[in-house]
Amino acid sequence: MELSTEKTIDWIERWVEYIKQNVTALNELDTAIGDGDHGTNLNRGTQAVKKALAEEKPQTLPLVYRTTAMALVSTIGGASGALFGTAFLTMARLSKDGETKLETLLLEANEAMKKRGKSDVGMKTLIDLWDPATKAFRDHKLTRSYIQNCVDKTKNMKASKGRSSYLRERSIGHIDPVAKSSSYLFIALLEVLEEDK
Amino acid sequence: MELSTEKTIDWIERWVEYIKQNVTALNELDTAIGDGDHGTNLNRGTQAVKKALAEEKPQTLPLVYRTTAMALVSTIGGASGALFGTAFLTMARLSKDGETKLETLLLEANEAMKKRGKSDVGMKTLIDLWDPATKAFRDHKLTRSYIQNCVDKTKNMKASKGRSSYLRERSIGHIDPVAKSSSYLFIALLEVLEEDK
Amino acid sequence: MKKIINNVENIAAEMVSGFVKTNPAKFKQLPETLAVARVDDDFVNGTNVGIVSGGGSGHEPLHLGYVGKGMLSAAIAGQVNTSPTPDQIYKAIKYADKGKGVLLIVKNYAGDVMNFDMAKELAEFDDITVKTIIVNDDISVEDAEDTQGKRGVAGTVLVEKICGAAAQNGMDLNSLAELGQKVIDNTKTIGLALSAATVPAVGHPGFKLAEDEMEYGVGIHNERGYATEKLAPSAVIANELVNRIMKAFGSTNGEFAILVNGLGATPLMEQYIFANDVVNKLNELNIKISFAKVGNMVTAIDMHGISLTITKLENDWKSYLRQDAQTVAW
Amino acid sequence: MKKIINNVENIAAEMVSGFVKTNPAKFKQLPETLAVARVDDDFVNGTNVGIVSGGGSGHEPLHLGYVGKGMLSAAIAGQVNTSPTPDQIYKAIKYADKGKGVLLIVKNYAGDVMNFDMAKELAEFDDITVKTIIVNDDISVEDAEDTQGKRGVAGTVLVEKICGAAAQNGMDLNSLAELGQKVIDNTKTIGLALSAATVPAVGHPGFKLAEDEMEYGVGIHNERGYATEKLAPSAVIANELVNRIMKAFGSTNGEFAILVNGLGATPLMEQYIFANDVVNKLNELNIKISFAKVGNMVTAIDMHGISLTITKLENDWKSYLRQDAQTVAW
Ligand SMILES: Nc1ncnc2c1ncn2[C@@H]1O[C@H](COP(=O)(O)OP(=O)(O)O)[C@@H](O)[C@H]1O
Ligand SMILES: Nc1ncnc2c1ncn2[C@@H]1O[C@H](COP(=O)(O)OP(=O)(O)O)[C@@H](O)[C@H]1O
Ligand SMILES: [Mg+2]
Ligand SMILES: [Mg+2]
Ligand SMILES: [Mg+2]
Ligand SMILES: [Mg+2]
Repeated sequence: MELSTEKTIDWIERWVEYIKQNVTALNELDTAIGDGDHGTNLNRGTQAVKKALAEEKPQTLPLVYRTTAMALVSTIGGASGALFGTAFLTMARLSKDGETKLETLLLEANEAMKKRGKSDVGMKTLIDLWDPATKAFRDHKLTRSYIQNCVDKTKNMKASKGRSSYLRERSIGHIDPVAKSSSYLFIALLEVLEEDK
Repeated sequence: MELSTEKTIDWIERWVEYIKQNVTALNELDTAIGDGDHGTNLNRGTQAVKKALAEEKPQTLPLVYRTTAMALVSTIGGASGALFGTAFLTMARLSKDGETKLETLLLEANEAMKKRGKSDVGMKTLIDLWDPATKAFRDHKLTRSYIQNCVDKTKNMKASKGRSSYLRERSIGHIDPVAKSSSYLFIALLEVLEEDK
Repeated sequence: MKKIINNVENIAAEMVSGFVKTNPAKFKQLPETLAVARVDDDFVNGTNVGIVSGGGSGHEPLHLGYVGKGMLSAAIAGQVNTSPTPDQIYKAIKYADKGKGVLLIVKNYAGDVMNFDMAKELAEFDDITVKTIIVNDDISVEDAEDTQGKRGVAGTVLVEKICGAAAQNGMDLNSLAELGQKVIDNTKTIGLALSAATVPAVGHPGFKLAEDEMEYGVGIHNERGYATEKLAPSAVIANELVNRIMKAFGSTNGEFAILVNGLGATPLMEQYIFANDVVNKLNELNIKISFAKVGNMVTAIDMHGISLTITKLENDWKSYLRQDAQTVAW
Repeated sequence: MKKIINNVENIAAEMVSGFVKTNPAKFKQLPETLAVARVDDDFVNGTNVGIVSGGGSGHEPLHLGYVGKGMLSAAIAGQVNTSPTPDQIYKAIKYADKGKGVLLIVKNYAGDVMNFDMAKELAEFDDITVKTIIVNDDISVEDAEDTQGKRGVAGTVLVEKICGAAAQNGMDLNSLAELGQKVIDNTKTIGLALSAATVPAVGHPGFKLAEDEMEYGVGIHNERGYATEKLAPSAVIANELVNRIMKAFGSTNGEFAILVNGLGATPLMEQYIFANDVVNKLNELNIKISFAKVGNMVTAIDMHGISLTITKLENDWKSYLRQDAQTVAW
């Protein structure tokens, strides 16, 4: 499926809003198994996205993705900045090269993040949300409960990437913060698509 | 009057013992208006004196004074080390030059400390004990109560030398720690002389 | 939380500004970045391989204090405990490049590794040759395949010094990257905390130790260590750290460099006492010390603690360490 | 009390030992003293006026960190917060003398002044020419006739640097003493504490400040200051210190050097933020800064706090400050 420039902006802005509403909760998830700043980091980044979209008023899909990517990448700095930045940069590059299918853009973004983080499913990272979620989306099976299920599954995983990996067994029992913050992106997408109907 | 080498050692060792018994009290006096180490400083010094006298076994008066002076001077390091060191060095030098009268030695020691500290009576220092005490000793009027009186008088003085001088008016109401520690030297002297009788 | 700051958001920016303003003849801040870069004639007219490092703020003097002749060409500061962003790293790479390429010295944290990686890609897009080495000297964490791997801590400064001196002497990029990797492989660090750091945005110490406790194996971001024990005399701590590090080396043959590093709130008095015990212990083990450094070199904000780094020296490393460096903090 | 030490009595001795053992090529410890002295060829074969300083321990890197080419010939450490003894000072003077005499740089405390004075007499007995200058830069205490006078604090290091450079360049003893005195007269410092130091022998902080309090005008031995106030932003503190010091100078004409000094437990992060505010304030007042230094230069054990020193520069002082010095800590 294709998403218009306007709808894409709507989608991203809804995500921005979700992050803003959940800063403290995301920080708390990161406190349990990281350094406690994921909410702050991502809110700094997404607020910069909101500002950049308002100021630059990108008129094409590649430009919307690029503006989003650059704002994230240039204001976050943490692990999540590089990862979300890579995702949106990939979507910018592919859409500029003519790819218009959102499914493909998302699947490729997921692959690019795996490469960036040298990570894969089962490592208790955002990949554990993105990988199943993008595939479900491709297969028209993405639902809120499916998303929630992916987030919840990270709880019983043992982290093997990032700060939480030092905790070894003790990382088990906590949800991964970027899986959670990523879930809002897919929930926001569902919302935008539902309104369309 | 003259004091034998043996008696002089006895005198100094009694002082050493007084300091050891009063370390904490002297530290407390110095805590009120200084940096709280006078007892520790002087005990380090006088214990070194005891050790040096035992090891070097000085056989003449100048050597006894010199041994005492060097031990004090080389182990204390604070204001009191320089002052007591100067006193005993002066007594060593004069007795080596043939002066045998204890009155003269003590009076000259007092003058040498005034020079060393650029200090005089009324500045709330050991001079407020030494100056009247040495003069009273010369005049055969030195008594325990006279000594105590000199010490007590420092209480209402405003300090104008050393750390306590920064306190200005707030230094009033506390006894000067070196006046107190000096008082034991003169009390020990009275004891030695009394035994002689 | 008691700190001499204005507000938590501006810490990194004001710190970098204060650094550059007090050293205007030697450094400048690259436009729209928190990157500090050399402006001395040697650099401006030079043609050596550039060396760029950086990372989250809170470890000062790392990295800005090591910018200068004989060490780094430029250093980028991130927010406190947060990697700098790729655009800023990219600008520093671009500034540092004199046509011979640029070496990136990165501490092994996911954020740093990925952000430097993105910057590298941006620079390569401009046909700048870039090589990256990842410092992971903290042997208090296992080097397991299924973790992020060992952390980069105080040993970073020795890597920066050795590579910086070699670059100054004209070494090419490939050789520099190889040299740096070898130094990393030969460098081992363990930290010790008496009390945790207070991250400004958090406002209280990252963990609590009782009045009579210390913790072996802490990281420089309040990462917990491998053992909490009763506070011990300096000599006992020195024994533990020396033994554990030398056990990791396996052999005591050869020459070694040591770095006794204060973690931010540790007086030099304690650092020198500890250094005395470390040297005594190494002498006892007949281990040859050819270079020693003591001081607050790689800190953890206001952590009260210390780390010991030992590097097994090869080839010219000793002379690279001893070579003059024109930086604020080496 | 949490400290990395072995026992309280041995602090100064083990610290000096650690310092010398980690710098064996540059320094030695004079026999039976806590004096650190240069052993480099330049010194051994040199014929310059010697410069000797020293004082109680607890202010590291002062003075031992400033021994080396271009600064001190030797430095003597006393017990914590206690002047060194005359016999040790005498030995350092004797070692430092190359036939051209020795300058003693002494901080204005009764114990230091008197013990250095006794050492001077011992040295003069050996026909060594000795001159003494007394540093008293702390303007937070009045310079009244009926007190010990102002204390010697962080400005000491600027006096040591300027005199050290001039001696290195061959200046004679009389001129050096005059130069040093002029620098002292032109140097003003005020300190600020967020928390007091813990003197090891005492075991707890010297005074208590509430979680939201700071104190202006503290000394480097826990001497109380002139005002306890609510903790303020760095820029407010910078304003207070700059204004008070510049008021004491009277005029803003000429060129100035600044030293932002950490008191022991203050992270560099805070020092650079504060330096940024100081420079901003001085710029606002159109005051020309020709030299700036930031770091833990003259500490008060583990005091959390900062001091600001400003020196009005005359003649060649700027170049003396900028001249290379081969020390551990400058
Ligand atoms: N190599 C990696 N691949 C994928 N995700 C990673 C990787 N390293 C870290 N992460 C994720 O990043 C999250 C932390 O993000 P954030 O808190 O914003 O950054 P930082 O760890 O730098 O503070 C972790 O929860 C972890 O899932
Ligand atoms: N210039 C001086 N002349 C005479 N006595 C002095 C002088 N300066 C200091 N003192 C005395 O020295 C005493 C402090 O001795 P002590 O505590 O041993 O040394 P410090 O002050 O170095 O810690 C003070 O109580 C004061 O009376
Ligand atoms: Mg985090
Ligand atoms: Mg005292
Ligand atoms: Mg982080
Ligand atoms: Mg004292």
